Amino acid sequence: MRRDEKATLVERRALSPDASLLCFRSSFLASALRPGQFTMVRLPEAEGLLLRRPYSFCDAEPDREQFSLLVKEVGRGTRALARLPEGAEVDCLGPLGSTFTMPAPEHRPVIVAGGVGIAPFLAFSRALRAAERDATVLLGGRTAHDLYLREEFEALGMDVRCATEDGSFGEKGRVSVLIDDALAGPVQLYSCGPTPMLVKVAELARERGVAHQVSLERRMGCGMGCCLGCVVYTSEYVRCCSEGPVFDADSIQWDRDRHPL
Amino acid sequence: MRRDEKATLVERRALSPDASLLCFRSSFLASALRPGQFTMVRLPEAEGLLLRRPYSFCDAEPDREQFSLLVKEVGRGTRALARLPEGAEVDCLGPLGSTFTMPAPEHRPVIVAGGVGIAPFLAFSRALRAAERDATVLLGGRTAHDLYLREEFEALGMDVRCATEDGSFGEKGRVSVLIDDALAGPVQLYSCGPTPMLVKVAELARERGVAHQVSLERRMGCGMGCCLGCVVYTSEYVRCCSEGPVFDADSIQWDRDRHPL
Amino acid sequence: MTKPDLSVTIAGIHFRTPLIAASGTFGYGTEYLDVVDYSAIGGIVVKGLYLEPREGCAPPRIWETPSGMLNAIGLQEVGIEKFVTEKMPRLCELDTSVLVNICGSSLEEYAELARILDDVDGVSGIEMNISCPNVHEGGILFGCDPNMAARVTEAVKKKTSLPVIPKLSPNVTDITAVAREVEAAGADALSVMNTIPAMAIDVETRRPRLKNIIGGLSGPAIRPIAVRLVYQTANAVQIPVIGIGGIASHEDALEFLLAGASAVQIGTMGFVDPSVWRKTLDGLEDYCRRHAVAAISELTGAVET
Amino acid sequence: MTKPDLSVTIAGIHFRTPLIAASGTFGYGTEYLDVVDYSAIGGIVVKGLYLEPREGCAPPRIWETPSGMLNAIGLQEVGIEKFVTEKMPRLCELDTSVLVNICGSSLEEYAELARILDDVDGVSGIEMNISCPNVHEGGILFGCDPNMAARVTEAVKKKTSLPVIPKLSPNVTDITAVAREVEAAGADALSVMNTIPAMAIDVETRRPRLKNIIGGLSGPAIRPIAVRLVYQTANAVQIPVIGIGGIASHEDALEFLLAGASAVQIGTMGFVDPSVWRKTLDGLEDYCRRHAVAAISELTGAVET
Ligand SMILES: Cc1cc2nc3c(=O)[nH]c(=O)nc-3n(C[C@H](O)[C@H](O)[C@H](O)COP(=O)(O)OP(=O)(O)OC[C@H]3O[C@@H](n4cnc5c(N)ncnc54)[C@H](O)[C@@H]3O)c2cc1C
Ligand SMILES: Cc1cc2nc3c(=O)[nH]c(=O)nc-3n(C[C@H](O)[C@H](O)[C@H](O)COP(=O)(O)OP(=O)(O)OC[C@H]3O[C@@H](n4cnc5c(N)ncnc54)[C@H](O)[C@@H]3O)c2cc1C
Ligand SMILES: Cc1cc2nc3c(=O)[nH]c(=O)nc-3n(C[C@H](O)[C@H](O)[C@H](O)COP(=O)(O)O)c2cc1C
Ligand SMILES: Cc1cc2nc3c(=O)[nH]c(=O)nc-3n(C[C@H](O)[C@H](O)[C@H](O)COP(=O)(O)O)c2cc1C
Ligand code: FES
Ligand code: FES
Repeated sequence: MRRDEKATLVERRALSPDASLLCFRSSFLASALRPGQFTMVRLPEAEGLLLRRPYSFCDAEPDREQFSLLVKEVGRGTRALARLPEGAEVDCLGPLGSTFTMPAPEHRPVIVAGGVGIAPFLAFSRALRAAERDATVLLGGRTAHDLYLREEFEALGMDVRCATEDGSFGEKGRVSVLIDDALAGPVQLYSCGPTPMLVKVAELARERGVAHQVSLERRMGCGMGCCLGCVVYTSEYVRCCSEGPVFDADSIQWDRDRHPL
Repeated sequence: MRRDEKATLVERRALSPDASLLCFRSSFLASALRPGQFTMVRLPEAEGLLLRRPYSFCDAEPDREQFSLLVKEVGRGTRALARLPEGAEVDCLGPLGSTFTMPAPEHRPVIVAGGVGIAPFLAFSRALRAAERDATVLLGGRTAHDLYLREEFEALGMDVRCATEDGSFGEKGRVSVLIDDALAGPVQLYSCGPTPMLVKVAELARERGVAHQVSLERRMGCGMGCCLGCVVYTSEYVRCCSEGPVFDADSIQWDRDRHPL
Repeated sequence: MTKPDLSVTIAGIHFRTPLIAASGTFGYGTEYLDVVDYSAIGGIVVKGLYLEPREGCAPPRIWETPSGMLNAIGLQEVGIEKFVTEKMPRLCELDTSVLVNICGSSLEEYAELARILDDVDGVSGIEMNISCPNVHEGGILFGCDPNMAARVTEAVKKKTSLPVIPKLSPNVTDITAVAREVEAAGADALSVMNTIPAMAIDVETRRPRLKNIIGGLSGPAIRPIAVRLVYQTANAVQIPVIGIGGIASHEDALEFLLAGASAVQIGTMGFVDPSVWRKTLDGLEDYCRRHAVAAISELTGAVET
Repeated sequence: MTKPDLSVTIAGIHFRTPLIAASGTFGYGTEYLDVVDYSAIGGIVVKGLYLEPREGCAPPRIWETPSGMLNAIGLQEVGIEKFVTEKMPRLCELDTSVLVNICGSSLEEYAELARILDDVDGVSGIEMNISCPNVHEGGILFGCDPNMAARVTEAVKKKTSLPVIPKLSPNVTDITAVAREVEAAGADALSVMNTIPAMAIDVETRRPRLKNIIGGLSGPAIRPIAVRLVYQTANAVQIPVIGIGGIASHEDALEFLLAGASAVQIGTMGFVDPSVWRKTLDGLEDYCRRHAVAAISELTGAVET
């Protein structure tokens, strides 16, 4: 069951110079969403925007009828959303798309997230915690600023390890430098972030025979499976919005899709 | 000398359910404008608006570096302007167009204004007052609500007479019912308002041999004389934004221009 | 006043409302079931079909432009066989008229598609996308040449008793020439218009925004062009015209009807606002009441020029 | 890094910046003197001229559409004589290249205009608006028929030693056919594109928004169509192309350059924002610096496909 819901912005928190956590009120979405899913957001009156923009649900608090989005400003739509005044209403179509699935009992969940790819994992970590599962969370970013929500993951008792390209926090380098260590033992990988990172993680996981769920981003027109604008190549073009955004990483033919955005 | 100036909305006053008086700060425009002139306004971020919209300067207070616009909501642009939050900035290109000229000493000025056509006359009445001239101001509207700024004209000591179509204030009927009385003696007429009213006033003035300056409204693209979108027929098409908006009413061939907006 | 009649009949097909979902923007009809009020939809045109399944273009396939969007999907579709066995049964369950949009790379392919569809339950009519390149004649589009457009219309008409509705391309100097030829060739109605070829470039990477370089422009940006083409077409032919291009509100739909359309299709704006169907229909009903219009069909061509 | 060279030379005409004012949107050149930074403008194309003065269309003449505007001015203009005696002297005082846009209703009228302009001081080149109806051949537009476009180009070339720049219409199926024909006929460069025929209706009054019913669509809405046409044209001919259509920023100008334009014209957005010239030029300069481009002309056609 999906709906086009009005959601009211109740709180905005700057996480870095270009990223914010936006908390919205909508009782329907807060209870209906599942970790990994996303929503297509339409802004009021924003200058010249036509299409909705897709955002992963970052967190959900069904009891408070709230959910949050983590927004990184990369263009007109993200900028307008991130600068919305508190109290503003947006239209959120959702929840859309596939979900992360719980790891088998014998597998330790390892989450690999780069930049705004961190977004879908807070809700998922909460779900893991509720199921009394521990997880390793590897966060990467260009600089310390980009390790969004690190403290929230720690507060959930996750084993958080960080890497920054400029070495300003955690290991120096890309998040992939942290993976080797984390893959010891039976593991279920989850990843989301920039395509080069995902490709690298996917290669490693495949080499090691590690199961790997990946959340992909593609330009989206409808989010409902109708425009075929968002496709990802498996053995054919499948829709990121409907068959994804969470895919079994082994099914993706990465070389068919060099510049997907 | 014209400029494209940033003007800040400092005060908004509702005059009726669909009309507001907006007061802006811009020291350049407040001193440069002359009664009868207008400005092309560009809004920030208003949804999907491309072209600027023309508005007559309603009033000017050069000492306070302020000018005001009277805005009636008829479509997207006027609605967005009228609802702008205080403190917002707009781009105002101006001052543009021709001006009302002072009546000869032997002529009593008579102003005929219908609805939002009242706008240009407050600044002009102030100029008449400064020149120690008295004027008769005939205001017309559908209902009492539409007799915008009546009290301001009275405060300037003008002889204000009103007519409303529903009889809710002043005489019942169109503003033209007031004209006959007002045309006694040597008179200089000034008019602005809906086209049918202007045509009627112009016919009467011509019959009586009364000099008559009329301010016209046309759709405008540039306001600068370049697009030729705003033309009015005299003996040829002339530009409302450059040769007008104030014309000698006798020069206009009204029958060439039935549905100008 | 009694409730205005918002239904229309075009080429014998009954549409309970004049709002039809445009091909390629409403999938195979059922995708929007939980978020759209289907009672506001008079008909659905399904995604364009070839005989065989097609993979479509490599991504990126879409890009937003001022008041519009570009797409180069490349007609990714399931092929006629899978459509008939898997998609059509579910479409039949919807209480709405179904038009099947067909595409071919030869006259024969169009004709064969028409032959197959003639026997399929639940199909109300055939919309012919003639913006497909004719591989036999050097890749020229069927739709941009009046003569070729007529030949393909004729070929399709021969194979089916269903109403046949060519969908015209805007990419011509004189749409009335094409319209008159396909009318003479037996077309039962016309859909006007398809997207306009267009392009955008990412200036930082210097790469085209679409992998296919050129895509089709749709959305409100193109509406004034579409209204003009509908006006010209409706004045040139006797058969009904279905107006398409950037419709976002009942005022937009009314522009098309007044210009000469008997019904309209909505595409891009359905992505933006799934409630566009209900809002547009309510707006049309309100307009009819305010203007004392007993049947929406009275508005067709009622522009006062 | 040294200051990038933002000047361009097209058909021997030097433009100190690649930003040119589009015909019909910058009057006779001097209207914007107090509000526009003319140093950012590389050239000015004056309002289209016929031999005789013309009254133009009855109003309303313009209307706003989503991200665009419609106009039907009907080429109200002063005629060549008054232009030469009254307007040209003032244009000469501006330190910028001047192109004169000409229009005719016959081959002979175009040729006569070219002959007159050949002797006029300060004219850098002739832009031929070939979207004018040929009265001798049933009102068909010169610009939509490759053969007629070539004949009018030839006729004009014969009468003048000035560079001749036909301005192509978007309203054709294959712009490369027209482009190649006028190139062969001697065109020195091409302007791409003019407005797109379009229409809007006031649904409350049921009257067209323009008295002329149909007008030309300009502004950002049409930009993706113009970029595509420039890309196709530049790939079909050797002569330089000037890109036109909805440019509002330096990114937009860059799209046209990368697609194959050597310079661009700005029309509608100059109405909206008189500072578009300075801002766009500054943006181009900044882009050149960031991308280590020594001369803006290096960007022409540099899209990576
Ligand atoms: C399933 C999914 C979940 C997402 N979750 C989040 C999230 O939680 N937080 C967040 O900040 N962003 C998220 N994104 C990305 C977000 O949708 C884009 O950043 C946004 O659409 C860009 O819009 P814009 O108007 O700001 O950029 P535009 O001005 O449209 O483009 C700016 C740049 O962004 C690129 N871009 C355009 N569309 C996308 C897209 N769909 N994805 C990525 N890049 C794009 C363009 O190529 C361009 O270079 C998600 C995308 C998808 C598909
Ligand atoms: C010289 C001049 C001075 C003006 N002074 C004032 C003023 O002081 N206060 C004020 O409220 N309005 C004034 N107007 C009218 C104002 O410019 C229009 O109401 C406004 O442009 C409509 O914009 P919109 O986006 O709200 O309407 P749109 O959505 O564009 O159109 C709504 C309706 O308004 C009509 N319309 C469109 N353009 C104009 C126009 N230029 N003039 C009149 N009607 C138009 C349309 O035909 C349409 O029916 C003036 C116009 C001119 C030319
Ligand atoms: C993503 C997308 C896919 C489309 N696919 C098809 C198609 O398969 N067949 C077809 O005839 N038209 C197709 N179209 C064109 C639409 O049916 C419609 O003619 C066009 O989008 C203009 O209408 P709009 O502005 O309301 O979207 C497609 C349009 C879009 C945006
Ligand atoms: C009001 C107006 C008048 C125009 N007059 C002419 C003209 O006289 N001759 C001509 O060749 N093009 C004319 N054009 C077309 C422009 O020169 C330009 O090709 C078109 O507007 C697209 O550019 P833009 O989107 O930047 O405005 C006119 C355009 C507008 C908007
Ligand atoms: S976004 Fe339209 S099909 Fe996925
Ligand atoms: S508004 Fe452009 S010429 Fe008057």
